[in-house]
Amino acid sequence: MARMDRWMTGFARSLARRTSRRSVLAGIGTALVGGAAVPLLPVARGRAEPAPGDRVTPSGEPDPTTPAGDPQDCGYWRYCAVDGFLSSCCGGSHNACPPGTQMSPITWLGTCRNPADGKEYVISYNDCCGKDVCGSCICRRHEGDKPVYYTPKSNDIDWCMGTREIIYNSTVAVVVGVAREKG
Amino acid sequence: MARMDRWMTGFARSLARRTSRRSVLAGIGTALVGGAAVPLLPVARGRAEPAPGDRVTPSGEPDPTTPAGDPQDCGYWRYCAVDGFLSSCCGGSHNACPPGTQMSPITWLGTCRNPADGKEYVISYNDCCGKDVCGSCICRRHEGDKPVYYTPKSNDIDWCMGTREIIYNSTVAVVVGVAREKG
Amino acid sequence: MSRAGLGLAALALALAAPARGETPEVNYLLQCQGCHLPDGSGKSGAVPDLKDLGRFLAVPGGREYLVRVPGSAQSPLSDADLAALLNWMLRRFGPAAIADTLEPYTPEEITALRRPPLADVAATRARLLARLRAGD
Amino acid sequence: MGRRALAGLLLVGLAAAARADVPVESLGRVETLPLPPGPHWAWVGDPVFRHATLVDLSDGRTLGIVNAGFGMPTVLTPAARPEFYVVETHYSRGSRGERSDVLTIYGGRSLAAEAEVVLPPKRAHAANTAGMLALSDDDRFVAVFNLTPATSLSIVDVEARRFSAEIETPGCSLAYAAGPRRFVSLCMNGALMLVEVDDEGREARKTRSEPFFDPQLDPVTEKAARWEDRWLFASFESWIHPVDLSGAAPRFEERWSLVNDAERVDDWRIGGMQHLAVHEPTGRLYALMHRGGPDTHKQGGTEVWIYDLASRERLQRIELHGLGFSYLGVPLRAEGFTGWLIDKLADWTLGMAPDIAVDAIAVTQDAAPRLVTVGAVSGAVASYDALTGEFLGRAYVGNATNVTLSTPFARTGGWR
Amino acid sequence: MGRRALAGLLLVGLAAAARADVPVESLGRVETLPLPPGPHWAWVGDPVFRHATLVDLSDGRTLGIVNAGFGMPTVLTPAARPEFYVVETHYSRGSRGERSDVLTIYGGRSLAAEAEVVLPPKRAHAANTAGMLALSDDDRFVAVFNLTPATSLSIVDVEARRFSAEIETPGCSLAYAAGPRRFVSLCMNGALMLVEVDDEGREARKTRSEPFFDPQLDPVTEKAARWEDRWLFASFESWIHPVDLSGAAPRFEERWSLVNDAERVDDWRIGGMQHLAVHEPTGRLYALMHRGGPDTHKQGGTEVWIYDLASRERLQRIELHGLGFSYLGVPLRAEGFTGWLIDKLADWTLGMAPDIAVDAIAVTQDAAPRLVTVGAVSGAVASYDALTGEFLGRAYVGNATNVTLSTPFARTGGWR
Repeated sequence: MARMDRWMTGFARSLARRTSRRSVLAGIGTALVGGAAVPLLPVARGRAEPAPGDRVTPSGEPDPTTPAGDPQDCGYWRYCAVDGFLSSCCGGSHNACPPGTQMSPITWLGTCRNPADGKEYVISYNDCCGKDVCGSCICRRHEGDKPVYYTPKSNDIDWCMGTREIIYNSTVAVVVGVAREKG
Repeated sequence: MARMDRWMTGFARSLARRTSRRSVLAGIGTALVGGAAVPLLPVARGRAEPAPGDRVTPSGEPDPTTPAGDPQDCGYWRYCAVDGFLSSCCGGSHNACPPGTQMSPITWLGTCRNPADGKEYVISYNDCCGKDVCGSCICRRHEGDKPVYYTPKSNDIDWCMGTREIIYNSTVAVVVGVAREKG
Repeated sequence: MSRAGLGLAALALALAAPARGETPEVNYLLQCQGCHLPDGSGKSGAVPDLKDLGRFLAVPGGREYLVRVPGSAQSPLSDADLAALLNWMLRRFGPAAIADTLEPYTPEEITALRRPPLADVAATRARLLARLRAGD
Repeated sequence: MGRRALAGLLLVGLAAAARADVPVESLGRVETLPLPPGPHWAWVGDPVFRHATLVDLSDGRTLGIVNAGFGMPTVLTPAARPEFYVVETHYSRGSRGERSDVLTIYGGRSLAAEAEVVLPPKRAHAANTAGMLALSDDDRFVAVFNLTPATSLSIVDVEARRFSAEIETPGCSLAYAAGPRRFVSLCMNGALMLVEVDDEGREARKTRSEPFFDPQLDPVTEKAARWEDRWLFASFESWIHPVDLSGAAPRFEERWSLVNDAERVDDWRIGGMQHLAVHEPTGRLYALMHRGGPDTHKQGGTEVWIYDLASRERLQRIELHGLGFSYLGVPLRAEGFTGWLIDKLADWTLGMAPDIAVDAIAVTQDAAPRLVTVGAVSGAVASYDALTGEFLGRAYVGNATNVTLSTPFARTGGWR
Repeated sequence: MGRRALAGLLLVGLAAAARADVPVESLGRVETLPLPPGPHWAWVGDPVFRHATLVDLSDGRTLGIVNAGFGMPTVLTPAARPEFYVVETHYSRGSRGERSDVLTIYGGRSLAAEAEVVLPPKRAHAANTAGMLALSDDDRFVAVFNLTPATSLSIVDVEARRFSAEIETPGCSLAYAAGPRRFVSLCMNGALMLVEVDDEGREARKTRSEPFFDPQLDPVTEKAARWEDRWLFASFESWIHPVDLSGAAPRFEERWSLVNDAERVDDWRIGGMQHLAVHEPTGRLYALMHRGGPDTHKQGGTEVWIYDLASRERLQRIELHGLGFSYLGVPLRAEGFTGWLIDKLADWTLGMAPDIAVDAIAVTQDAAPRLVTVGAVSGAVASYDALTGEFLGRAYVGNATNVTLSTPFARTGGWR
């Protein structure tokens, strides 16, 4: 029953991937707040590793049935330094913002390794702005994150400063290039 | 250790009065929200009855060590139709609003029975306004409450309309007279 | 008795409810003070100041108006209690002189006047106030 | 890393050797909602986050949110135009300063605020949600209930996107749609007030009915449900008072009881924030029920009872499932483990703890309708087959607490 | 009702026969805060409710709240005047419309908004809370960190209650007090920028230091703690970098490690939202520690480690207790029963689940100091004897989530 896919995510779907990389409490989330995600409950933050037999999609990404390839899962490979709510759970997708929000053009960029081809890609983390926090699919991974004074690599910052309102809703992770190394 | 009185209210204090009128889940609360209290979790709402040997304070109220006489307890006799947060847990008292709020002069009035003398008193339920919800000591009792269209007896209404801001913080219960009957 | 019959009987019973036996002071607390405030001053633009109450008795239709405003007419008070409350309010909030001249409301008068309540309060009130000004 | 995982990596590595890179994507993309809308959409309002979330009950997906300011977030949906209306109260400094009451018009595809109409800053605020605002049957005017504590209606011309008039409703409160240009309010003495507006949204006629219930003895709640030209009001003591508004004057039909004598003795009673819903195509009434004594009219329900409105006979009782726990919108669960545990706990507490129960219900109007339940204790919604009562599942919609609930195409099935 | 209860009623009835009625009370009373303030007051900020709650750690009592608008609610307290300062961001329509950034001055007794100073709408917003604003040591000027993403400081004259100037800090961010008229910012290359203002709050001097750490190799966090004229910065790898700001130029003292070699191997590490605190009278440093690998610098702590700053020796390790669960500020407990159960569960999960841990710590400055802990998962605070580490208890302060924390009289013990 494909249409029930997101129902009771804590149970049906998760069961299927329980052997994966996460702690027993990984499904428990974190929280919003006031436009910036803060730690609340344990969330997925481990690096997703492909399992034997993983297929690769035509676009060169891991199988969408694995966390590494599922844009509604914090384990999705592109989210390696996301600190916020996943736009894909909020009416948008991994690279498009939810209806009625604006994507902030100003943002920070990092790299994540695509497990399907082993390459490091340059990821642009753009915030979706102008509506309050989405509240769904909090995701807190901090690969390469730096403090606020190191602005171009800080995921704590509300990057909505490029839009009319600084109000934070959610975050996308857009592939904008291939990098040679982690950076 | 008197100063620890309010600490771990769910444990130390409650244990002492566990034989009283509430359900086993009575300590679990309800919630705010957006300025109006809505059902959330079970809360005290039973009528407090005095236990044998209850003392009466000089002002003619029940012993403050009983819910019927404790202004920080939803079982306090005056709160028989409160739907909101108790000002006494928010920096105010049972008849004074927390610092920085304004007491709305416009409100609704009902009666509650004082178990110490068996009389019905006229209670003025005034909202404390101009600061966001306090969040402490939600109390939902509905003795004699009527729907919104029956305005003068409705505890669902945000009565802050008598102050500059309609923003709801908490509620007081002020004795303003003695009634002959419940009304 | 049918269900509808039961309902109608209950309704009739309620409408003919006996006097509650509260004093006018307590009835003012329970039915009026919430909006009119302890001193009767009300809220400008929303709740009339009760010190103006007595003035309405001076114009034709004013005496009826005080009974037919929804706050009076729709109150759960018996006709006798409402009469007593109106008389008390006129003396308590009205000009001092009114105590000498007031012809008290009677329960029978309330019975005759309170149904149905006014639908256009503001227009009626404006008309009465205009008459008052014209009479000044 | 285990040996098997290493082997997997190698396989992927080999497979990738011949591949092109993941293509570069464009920045700035923003989704829009599909047209036509889905039959199972529902708006779920969260007064803590001060927004309402649009969720598709077909698959549990969140489609987007609209912000709503201070108060209970309610969304109105016209059938005539792809739009949503939200009435909002704001202060210039959050909780203080200058007050603005506005009706905001959101695009039905863009979910962006397209226009706003400024209202008199008099809108009523209450924990209640039903009857606080209404859209006329011709989709032209919205009536907003004002309480200062003088009572009135603000009329907004949502077609012309401008404020029309304020109409006083002395002694009467709330607003329910009752015809193309008509609203009905409930009066303190148990009567109705019918307010008809002209083409400009100004008062055309205002009439008061006789009382149809006794507010002292057994008041009806504000949480009424529409059934064709009737409004169905439930009383504290679980009597349904149907009011036929097809004619010039309301016709008060014989009341009937949701509970039989045995159930009444057992203290079965209607309760909650929004406790009635109607599926118009089949003429079914859904009532949210619990066991509790007098003064429990705000207590949430543990069951939904279904009635055939034509025969007034009960068709079914559904035992409700718990909504699941969530903390600030995040489901409390551990993967593949406490999901089950928490579900059981939620179902258990639903039965044990009155205020954890379901607070509001709604039904979609399609041929395979969904019954949806929400509660203030959970950021989740639960969905049932409205014809069979079968529990279909839960979805976490990212809210802190779910209080208001509406199925946007309550009477029409979509935008015309 | 049991026989005993009936007997009780009779007793009370008899006792009451000779009594006067409960006296009629006056309407309109509003409390004020006591003067002098208590030594154990703490501000606990909740970004969901958008307010900060003042709690007395002596007895767990809530004293009042201040609203704070969008963002992280932080309260500044001058020693010179009985006032509190809150920097707020608001939009005219809640989440959209015209932006207003203001510094609001609250009366220290009234907790009412006495005045506001309008700022350029450039204030930075981040999940971080330390360094976002600072009060100069003479209590005259507040610096607010701006990020557009150009970096600057807005200077407010809080004595005159007016905006003074905006000072650019290119390449450097945040603000920490460093003398009567001086602030210090952290630069992207690991250096400091010292910003001195004149009597009008305008830029007087701006100097850059040499780098004192390597932001690539082991960056220091923003979550620094003040110790007399020094600021103590902790690095991701748990090195303390003391910076002496008593002179015209900063003096960078030798770094020292919070963990020994064995603990480093065991992955003990500093983490959380606010992970350092100092008790100045005794020269003790408190650090919030957890076990976790690289990139866990935001993970909450399970222990607080106490050091003597003079000797740089560790005095004690405190195992922290869970904060207790609450839902939107309401403690999840059943009287006399699950209180214990939930406490145990909270303590267990604190150890098991990294993000349930304590996120911020603070210490009061009196002779019997309190260590207070908060976390985003709980509306409760926990308090410990800061000298012995003894757990004193929890208090539920009505918040949905507790993220920011400050002891108002951090360096002075009260208003002068």
